Amino acid sequence: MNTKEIFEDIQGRVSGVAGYEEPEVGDAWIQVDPDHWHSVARFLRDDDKLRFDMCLLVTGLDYPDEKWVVVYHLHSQPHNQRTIIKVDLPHDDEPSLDSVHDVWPAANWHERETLDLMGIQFRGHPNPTRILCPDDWVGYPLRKDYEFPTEYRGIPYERNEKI
Amino acid sequence: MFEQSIILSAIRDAIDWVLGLVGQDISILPLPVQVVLCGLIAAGGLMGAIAFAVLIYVWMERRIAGRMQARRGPNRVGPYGLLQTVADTFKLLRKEDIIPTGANRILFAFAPMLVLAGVVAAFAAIPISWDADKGEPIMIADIDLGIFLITAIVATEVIGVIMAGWASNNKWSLYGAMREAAQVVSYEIPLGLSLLVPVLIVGDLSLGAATEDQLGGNWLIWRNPFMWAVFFIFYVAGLANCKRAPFDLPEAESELVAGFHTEYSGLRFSFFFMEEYASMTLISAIGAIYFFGAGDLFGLQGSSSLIMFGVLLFKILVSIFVMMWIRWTLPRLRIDQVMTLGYKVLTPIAFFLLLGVTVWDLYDLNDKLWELFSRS
Amino acid sequence: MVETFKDFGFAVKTAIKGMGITLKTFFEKPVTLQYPEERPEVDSRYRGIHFLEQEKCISCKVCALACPVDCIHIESELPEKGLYDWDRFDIDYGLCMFCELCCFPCPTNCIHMGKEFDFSRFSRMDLVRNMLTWEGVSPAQKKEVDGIAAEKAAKKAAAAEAKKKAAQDEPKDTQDEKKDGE
Amino acid sequence: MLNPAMPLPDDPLDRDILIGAGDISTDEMYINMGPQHPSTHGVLRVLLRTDGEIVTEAHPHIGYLHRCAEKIGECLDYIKFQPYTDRMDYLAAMNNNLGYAMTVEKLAGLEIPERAQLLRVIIVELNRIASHLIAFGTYGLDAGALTPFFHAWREREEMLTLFEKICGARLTYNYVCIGGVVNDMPEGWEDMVLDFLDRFEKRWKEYNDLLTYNRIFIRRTADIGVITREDCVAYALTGPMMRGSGIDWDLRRDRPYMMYDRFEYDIPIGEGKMGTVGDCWDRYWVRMVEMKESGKIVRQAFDMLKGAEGTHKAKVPKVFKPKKGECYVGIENPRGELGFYIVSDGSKNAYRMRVRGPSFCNLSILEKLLPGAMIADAVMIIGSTDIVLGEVDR
Repeated sequence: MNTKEIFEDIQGRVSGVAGYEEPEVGDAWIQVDPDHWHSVARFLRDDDKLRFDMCLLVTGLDYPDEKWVVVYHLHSQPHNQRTIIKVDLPHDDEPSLDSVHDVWPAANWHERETLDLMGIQFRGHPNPTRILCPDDWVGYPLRKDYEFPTEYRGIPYERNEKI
Repeated sequence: MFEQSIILSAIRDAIDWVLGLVGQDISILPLPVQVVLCGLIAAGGLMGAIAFAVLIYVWMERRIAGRMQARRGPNRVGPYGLLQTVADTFKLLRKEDIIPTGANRILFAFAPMLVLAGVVAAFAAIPISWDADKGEPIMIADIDLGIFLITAIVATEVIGVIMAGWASNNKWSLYGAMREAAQVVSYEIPLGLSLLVPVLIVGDLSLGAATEDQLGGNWLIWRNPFMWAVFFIFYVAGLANCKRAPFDLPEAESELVAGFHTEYSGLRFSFFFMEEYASMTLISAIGAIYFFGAGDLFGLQGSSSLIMFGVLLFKILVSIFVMMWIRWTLPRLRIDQVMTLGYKVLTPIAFFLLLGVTVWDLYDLNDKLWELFSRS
Repeated sequence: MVETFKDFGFAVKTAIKGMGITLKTFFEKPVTLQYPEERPEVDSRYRGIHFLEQEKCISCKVCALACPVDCIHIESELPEKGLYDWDRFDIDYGLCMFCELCCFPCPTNCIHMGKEFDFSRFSRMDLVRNMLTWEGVSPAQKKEVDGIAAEKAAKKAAAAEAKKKAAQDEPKDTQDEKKDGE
Repeated sequence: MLNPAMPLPDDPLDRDILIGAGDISTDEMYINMGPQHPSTHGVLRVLLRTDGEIVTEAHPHIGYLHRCAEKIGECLDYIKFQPYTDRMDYLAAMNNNLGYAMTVEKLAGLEIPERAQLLRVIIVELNRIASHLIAFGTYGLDAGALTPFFHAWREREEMLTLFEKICGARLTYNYVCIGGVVNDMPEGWEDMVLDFLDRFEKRWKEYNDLLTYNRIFIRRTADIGVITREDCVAYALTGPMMRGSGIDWDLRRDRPYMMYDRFEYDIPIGEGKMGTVGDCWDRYWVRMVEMKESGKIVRQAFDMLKGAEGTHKAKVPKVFKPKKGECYVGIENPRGELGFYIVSDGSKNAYRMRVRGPSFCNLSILEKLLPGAMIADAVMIIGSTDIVLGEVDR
């Protein structure tokens, strides 16, 4: 099944599926309502027809003044099919979403990375700490409005424009 | 005291001769002073010899490792890189002597010395050659309890290692020390049992007697069919006892960083280094003396004690080569597997062999079998 | 118990097999090179330190634009005579990652990856290499180049002298200038 | 004997009996394994809670090599980011190049000539061998055998010379580029590769004698760090980690990309030959066999190359502006599924670049795998994941 068929299949069977979108080029995705995301995730994993039992990737996207998007790339081992789920969040300072680490343990570290670099909080995450940056790092580096600090713990950051 | 040992009496004669230059006699010194003086000179000589041997061993180890790994090994300093270890020694001597914060300074400083002292002391009871004129082994102290003394005195090394590991204030060091305690102590059982077999055959605890017993090609390894197996047990247990791979658990570099000597640097580190090679030599020497006829080469070596010393040295070097060969081939065991091997495999086999050899000797099966063969 | 002994025997057997391999290697020839004396022959495609065919370069700066780490620094004035009115063409090898991306877009195909690979230096500034070596330039061109360089040097010297003179004449003014500068 | 794969019972007395401590119970302590530990394969730090030699808790800490490659990907245009992909998984740089190039090509809708695809297959499979050689060698190091490492390097050096001949670099190749490959192969290169493969297959047997079938090594790896099929899927492990657990899954065969559907090769899976399915030995063995299979693919690719059409590179516009859209491409890296997810907003930079590093995902199971193992086993388990920290931290 491709993403469109999956969307048509699950649309009536689970609440919270918000829509299906196809970009000009590349892969299509299914939009999911953030409030229902956890139950949709569980449904995607457990449904016999879908069995999306692997979470390959969790990505945070920043569209300034518009929305935060969390993208889940899912893979189904028994059916050898893939799909992409997107969850839109309103663009406020403290975006948060239900964690799906209990559905897919693989999402644990990916969610931590999304928190670390994008600043999206995952509710119910067992260890919501930074993973790549130091624990006392300020700001979220992959946000579009991020400005690189001029100093970290007394180590100055200088950019040599001219040698 | 001096009558017992050729080396000590030779030292005494040398002192006598030096004092003779100023018109004096050694008898002006009281006997305890004479003994202590001669002992100190002997210990110093032993220490120097071991230090020199370690230089060669380290070079050997690195060259052998290099060749086994399709590379060359040290080849820059001196011919064939022979002076590389000398250069490294100077580097170690010049290094800062670091004692980590929180370490127990006294134990930390004392441990390497204790570790080395035990092994060096054990060499006093090793006969290095045979004096055919006097009919005596050449050694520092021909003690009746030779092998007993050696195993006892070498065991003090464990205390040193535990001291080093505990005093370092480093958890990895502590792991190394605890592993050492467990491993070495348990491997002393098969080691001791396998050493009992030659002692049983020779009928004397002194290694000098063993040397004498095997002159003329009558090596202990040929005495009965169990001896190769006994030697194998001895060698494996010996490897474990001097912490050589595949039993280098106390310093397992991929697990414990560097084990009990993680925090040591400079000269103190080199003491541990020397200890390892010295105990390898000790195990090799005991193996050569107790199983392969010491300095004897099927009686072909004549009666020159120098050549006998050379033959013994050659046997020791072959044994050390094999140790290095093993080290550069085999992966390391896990600590519980090491203990299993010691208690469940080597110890029972050693007991069985001891029993076998006893029965064999008791009924004189060698002669009986010989008769059987010659009759048929 | 029997299992343990069997295992032990098996271990000894495989250990001896492995020792055979190491002994075989022991007698084989080592494969290492004695580096400073023996140098590896690098291939013609090797990506080492660049070399620049200077007479072909038109100072279009496409290479500098293509560089992902911005390590190429080119400064040149509009040519008055010929093509050689350079100020600098430096490559910072502290930054360069030898990806060869600068060589592809060059319209005159004048920048290449060289064969030199040993460029460790004691200071970071020494890693900045001036590519203006004028190698491979014909004598006539070289003369022209030298002429421009001499002219430039003379101009600079004259300017410096004039400045010096001015400074000597009116020391107070220069101090004021400095303050302004600050 | 203690089976480290078995979880420890909660009752302290039961546990003491199990680990043979009798009535001697020990205090637990925290110990830092890394970042400067010899067998964490780079700068990984694992905080261990140990009871004697037995690990009861493990917390991996990563990020020491973090270079924010994803941010760099957003700041540089598509062609310029190519060399940075080399630096993620530096042991399999060709595969990373390929993953990135394929993603951008999919985004731009580029058609790749057949010849370029075959050259890509050859170079990527060779790089797979080179990468697994390191895995083999360093695993020997972890087990305490130093010689296999050098033997592996001996062959790897030859491979690096081959790579140098085709692309000019020995580690960070930047060879597979958007639209094809940078250079066609030089004259005589094919013979050199085939010659090397012949020699390599002989060496491969030596490796097995030296390490694989060594009883001590088997005792160190069999039944250690067993990953069940369920765990494997739940933690999204891929590559040899997954195949080691007995899951017959390979992206090259099951979701074919490039021309992989036209080759014949076996996909090794863990069978529990020496112990349980999914133990360290199985993962190690899968890697060993994969080296051989890659050699097979390379030989077939050379045969196909003789009749292949097209050049080594498609025509690519100088200023590269894909349309608005996004795509994800996953390829089979030596360590697992390497995925690039690129969101394009129609400009010459990516709007968002996301990398699915296989090592990153494979490492996340450590928290579950280490408790119950001994410290020596922890070393072997970390080694069997065959991580490259450059890719974990990106």
